[in-house]
Amino acid sequence: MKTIHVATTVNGDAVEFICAPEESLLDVLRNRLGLTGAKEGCGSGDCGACSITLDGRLVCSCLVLAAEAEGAEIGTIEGLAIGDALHPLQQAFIDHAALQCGICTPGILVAAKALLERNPDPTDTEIRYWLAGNLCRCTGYDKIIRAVQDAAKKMRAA
Amino acid sequence: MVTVTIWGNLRAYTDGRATLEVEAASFKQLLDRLALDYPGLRPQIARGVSLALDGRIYREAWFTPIKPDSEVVLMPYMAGG
Amino acid sequence: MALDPTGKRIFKVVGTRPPRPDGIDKVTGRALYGADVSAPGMLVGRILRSPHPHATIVAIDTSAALALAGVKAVVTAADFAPQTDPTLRDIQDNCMARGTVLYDGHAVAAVAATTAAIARAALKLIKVTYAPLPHVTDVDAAMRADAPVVQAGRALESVPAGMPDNVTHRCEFGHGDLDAAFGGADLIVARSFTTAATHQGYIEPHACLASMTGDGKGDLWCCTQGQFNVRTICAALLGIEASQLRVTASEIGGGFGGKTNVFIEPVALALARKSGRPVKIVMARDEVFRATGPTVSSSIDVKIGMTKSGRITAAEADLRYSGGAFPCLTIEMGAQAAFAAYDLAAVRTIGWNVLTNRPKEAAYRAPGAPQAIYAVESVIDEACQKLGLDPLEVRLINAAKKGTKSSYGPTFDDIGLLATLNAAKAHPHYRAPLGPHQGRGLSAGFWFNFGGNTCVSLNVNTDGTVGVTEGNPDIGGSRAAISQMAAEELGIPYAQVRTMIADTASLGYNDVTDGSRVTFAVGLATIKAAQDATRKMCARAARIWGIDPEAVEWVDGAAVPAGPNAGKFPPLTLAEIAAVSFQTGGPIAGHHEFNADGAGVSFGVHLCDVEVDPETGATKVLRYTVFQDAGRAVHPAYVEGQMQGGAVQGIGWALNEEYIYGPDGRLQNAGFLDYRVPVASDLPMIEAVILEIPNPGHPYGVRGVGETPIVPPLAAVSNAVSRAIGVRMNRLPMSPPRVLAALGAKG
Amino acid sequence: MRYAKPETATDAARLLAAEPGVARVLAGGTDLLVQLKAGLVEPDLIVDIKHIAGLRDITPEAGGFRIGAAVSGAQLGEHAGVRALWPGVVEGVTLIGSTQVQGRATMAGNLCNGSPAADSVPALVAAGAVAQIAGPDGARDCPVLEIPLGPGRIALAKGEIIISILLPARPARSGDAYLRFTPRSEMDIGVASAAVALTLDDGGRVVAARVVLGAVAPTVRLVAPAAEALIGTRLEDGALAALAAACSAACSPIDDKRGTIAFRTEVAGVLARRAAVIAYHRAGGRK
Repeated sequence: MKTIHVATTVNGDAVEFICAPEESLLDVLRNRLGLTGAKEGCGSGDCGACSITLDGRLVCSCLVLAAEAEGAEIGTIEGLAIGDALHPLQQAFIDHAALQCGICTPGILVAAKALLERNPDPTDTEIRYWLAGNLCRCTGYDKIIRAVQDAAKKMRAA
Repeated sequence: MVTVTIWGNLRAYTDGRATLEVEAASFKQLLDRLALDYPGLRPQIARGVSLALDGRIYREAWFTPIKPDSEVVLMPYMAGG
Repeated sequence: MALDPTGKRIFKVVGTRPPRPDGIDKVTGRALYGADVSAPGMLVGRILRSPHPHATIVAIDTSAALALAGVKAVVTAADFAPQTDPTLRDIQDNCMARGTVLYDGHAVAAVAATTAAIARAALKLIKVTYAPLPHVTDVDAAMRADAPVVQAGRALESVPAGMPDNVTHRCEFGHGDLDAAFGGADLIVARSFTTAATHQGYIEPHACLASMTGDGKGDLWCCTQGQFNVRTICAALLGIEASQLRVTASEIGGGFGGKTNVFIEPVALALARKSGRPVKIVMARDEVFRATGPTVSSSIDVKIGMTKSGRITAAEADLRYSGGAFPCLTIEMGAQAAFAAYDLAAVRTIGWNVLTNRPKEAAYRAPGAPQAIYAVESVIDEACQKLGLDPLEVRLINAAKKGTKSSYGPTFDDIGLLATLNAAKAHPHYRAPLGPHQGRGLSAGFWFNFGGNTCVSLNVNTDGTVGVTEGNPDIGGSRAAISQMAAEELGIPYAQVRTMIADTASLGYNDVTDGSRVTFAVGLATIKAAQDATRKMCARAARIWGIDPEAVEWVDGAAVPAGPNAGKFPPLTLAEIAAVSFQTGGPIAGHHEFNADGAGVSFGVHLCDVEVDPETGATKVLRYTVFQDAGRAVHPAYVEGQMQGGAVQGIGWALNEEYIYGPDGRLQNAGFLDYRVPVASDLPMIEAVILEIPNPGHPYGVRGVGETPIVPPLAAVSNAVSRAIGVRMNRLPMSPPRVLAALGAKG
Repeated sequence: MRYAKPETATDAARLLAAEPGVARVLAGGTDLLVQLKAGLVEPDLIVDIKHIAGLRDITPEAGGFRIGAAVSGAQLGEHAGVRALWPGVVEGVTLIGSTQVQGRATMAGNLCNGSPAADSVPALVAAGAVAQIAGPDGARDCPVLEIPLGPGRIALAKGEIIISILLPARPARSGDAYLRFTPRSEMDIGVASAAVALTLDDGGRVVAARVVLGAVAPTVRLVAPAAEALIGTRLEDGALAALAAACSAACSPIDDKRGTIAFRTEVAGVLARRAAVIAYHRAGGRK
């Protein structure tokens, strides 16, 4: 069964891999590129734990064929921090205890970053509807909304 | 002598009595004595019984001392979630 | 230890909100969960599951699968030595069906292959011949004499003779003369309720990586709430000694009781042993729903008697739970918890467990209590409405308190229900005005909380930092709380303590992370281990000063002479003692191993406002407030997190979550699309009000808080909806079609 | 399975037509990959149309807009022109799935998946949208209404693909709206849905209307009697009641894990009534 060679960019680094045609981008990130930050919670686009950005657009990597990544710009959770300097959202999630088990946290952080890049001053409701595709079962979402608001305020002031 | 309260469905094996007088100074002695006096209790004791002593619950502590004036209540072994 | 004017201890670290030790790994994606680890030569394992709800396995032909290139091993029940102990036999049969499949999704065989694609293809080549049998999925239907028999001969001695085979247990609790007490009531309300089975809904599917050496030594990496329990069960199922198997708990992506047992772990080990190579199994989401443990489905009758002034004179409940195709004792917890919040002269609860062709139940956060309290709090709310009484006042009149004989037997010690109710009464939420089609629901609930087997070792490093090694996987932030208690007891800053979770080869046995036990029991063991270490450090200081060890005490992080005549010596701090530990006798460590008792119950009161769209039956939660007694909130942010998370699981359970079976006995919604957990845009902020009524059983007064939050919300939401639409709702979930039908029936 | 990335519509159509086995078109992939992962479909060929020139463009045409088949819901939702012209259509598309799904899902894909509950289709039909279809031997136009044939079945021959959807010009004093019912506020498949497009005269009376229901029949359903209930009215209560009754009468839904026949039938009428009021306001009517 013919494999496909893909050249793409992940978190700013040039990356090449081979994959099977039906292999998802999530499977490649996790099993071939060792980037296990994106998680598979459902495999059907219903939980958001595998969220990444593809050419700047927030998507579920389980619903993208790895072959489609050719020439694309991929952003994953591993690209949020610059060296050991956390992104304001990452720091806010720690400060506000906006995570418990943390399995949904990578997907939510990538989604929240994509939101703030479009809407630096969102209302609580806007945050909640933007993050509706990121399921969290531990926190009840309350502290997540507060953490995103806190990070947004800091980023606006920066 | 200690007064032990047992729960509803165990009373089928103590000819209906809800409280029993038992000679025991520790949880293990209490369980052994009950098993002796009331063979019908043995399956439940084998499955696990917790002891509520003066409102404090001991899940399986054999040597918990029991004073004669303590409130002693048996409870099914607690399984968690 | 500093005391405040009233003699109460002043805490420096406990009660603060420091960052958790695993926070950075989790926000950067570095934290390693069950599926995040691989090994050289690793095979991919996949499990073949029954499409039938109930069938005899006539034959399994794995030859074609084995012949497929890339397939290295196939296992069936034949690869597991039959167990004599019934509990282990049920677990084994649930991991791999033996002779009969008992529910849609029951594991029948498993393969290990070099790639996932080959493993999937191999499953299709396994030919299983089934002889379908009649099935039953409803708890009341399963209790009828003519019901299909799920398993025969499983009834305990508690089941009266002549009951159908599916009835495996009967329990009864309570005290007093019911008939007389019902006689004294001005109003009697009796109503029946049903609740659907719901799933814990953790976002991380079960995953593990197993390997076995030629000489029978096993290594297992898995997401679990209890690696020691996994070792015990897997060693038994694989027929090896516990010492031969090391289990390492990965970071866990949620559990809520659903990861307190095993599903794929014994299968992965069996495949690893048979293939001689590491095997990784990761469940797909549909497997998690079909074949891991939802909580019990229930059918409950409740009857209470109440005077015109709101005093409950008598209370009675008959609770019928089904824990799926295998016997289950969760009914005992529900039957005991039902009326626990009330001071009752006469109370009786009768509980039944009934087998159905559904997956084997696993605990789901205060297992059995949410269903029971939902029925009880609904009936009490209905009585309040009928008598025109304030539901909170009625709770205050009847609340259990210190000295109350509980409905499940023991007399309560210090408990926080009254304080929690009064906090709710004083809170602005309780008096806020309501608009049209809006309703406010109130509900009170509790959980027993446990102690359990616990081991902690606390190592003082020569640089003055401290490592706490404990054995309980941390879902909700317990590592932070344990580090806080260690720092508090040692008198050093939180940042100098690091708490790690050990594998089964590095620490004594620890019970599973469940029963809201970790902050209580592991915290208690940590405090005692710290005291063990400070005693040893005081002895070192005594030898350095040349005085009697009894004359040295530990104050604010340092050894000091105990009193004036012990001698004038400047304090020796932990760091100073640690720096010379090699020279004064060797490394310093404190240990504590015990079976903790004295856990304190935790009561919660919830207030919920909803608005119901009368034209569609849709319910919107407008406001939600949780009041709960934590005894001592070690890390308030994570106590709030438990309160908020449990409330939202309860909201999902009340409004949209359910296992939906059709007449064919197959699960129809095995995915997050149609198993509808609450999403962010469904909810308001969840306000959490923490109360602290110290638990006498813990030096800092800590009570477990993890499970109570899911107990009240089912009724809080249901009472709110019932008041909003003027129709008493008695079935969960209150999906919009059911609410609209109730509105239509009201006319 | 083979993966192809043709750069012209004709190449795509030829590839699909020539494939003896199972072939699927990949635009957003948010339906296809779910079916692939669940093993519901095992294609021999997947044709990714996102690299065909023009298919990711939104271009003004004849007073309306031509939306490329590979335009995602997110992209459409950010287009001020389309939002202003046909807000109901944009509402339908942007309700599909989560923000993440919006980053990929396309109108054409939603239409071709053939689900009776497809969110984008009712408003497209209400707006009178027309799909441009490319085949091995040239292109043809087909009203969106005629494309769904039943659950999972569409009126495209083997080798045909939708390359764009034309949203026509909107007459003066007209407006559209789309509403759907889902148990949760997001993430669910519509249990019932309704789109209304209407045009008013200068006195605020309805002169033209299209009322379209989703998730209450094997395909989307254009309900003429419901439209007639609005003609000549200013959406007085009687007219709205008649609209709702006509909609409920047109329903032939099923009982399933999402809703009951009774629920879908009643709520379809409620949604149509509410959508009509929104469309009426958008058209400049005051009620």
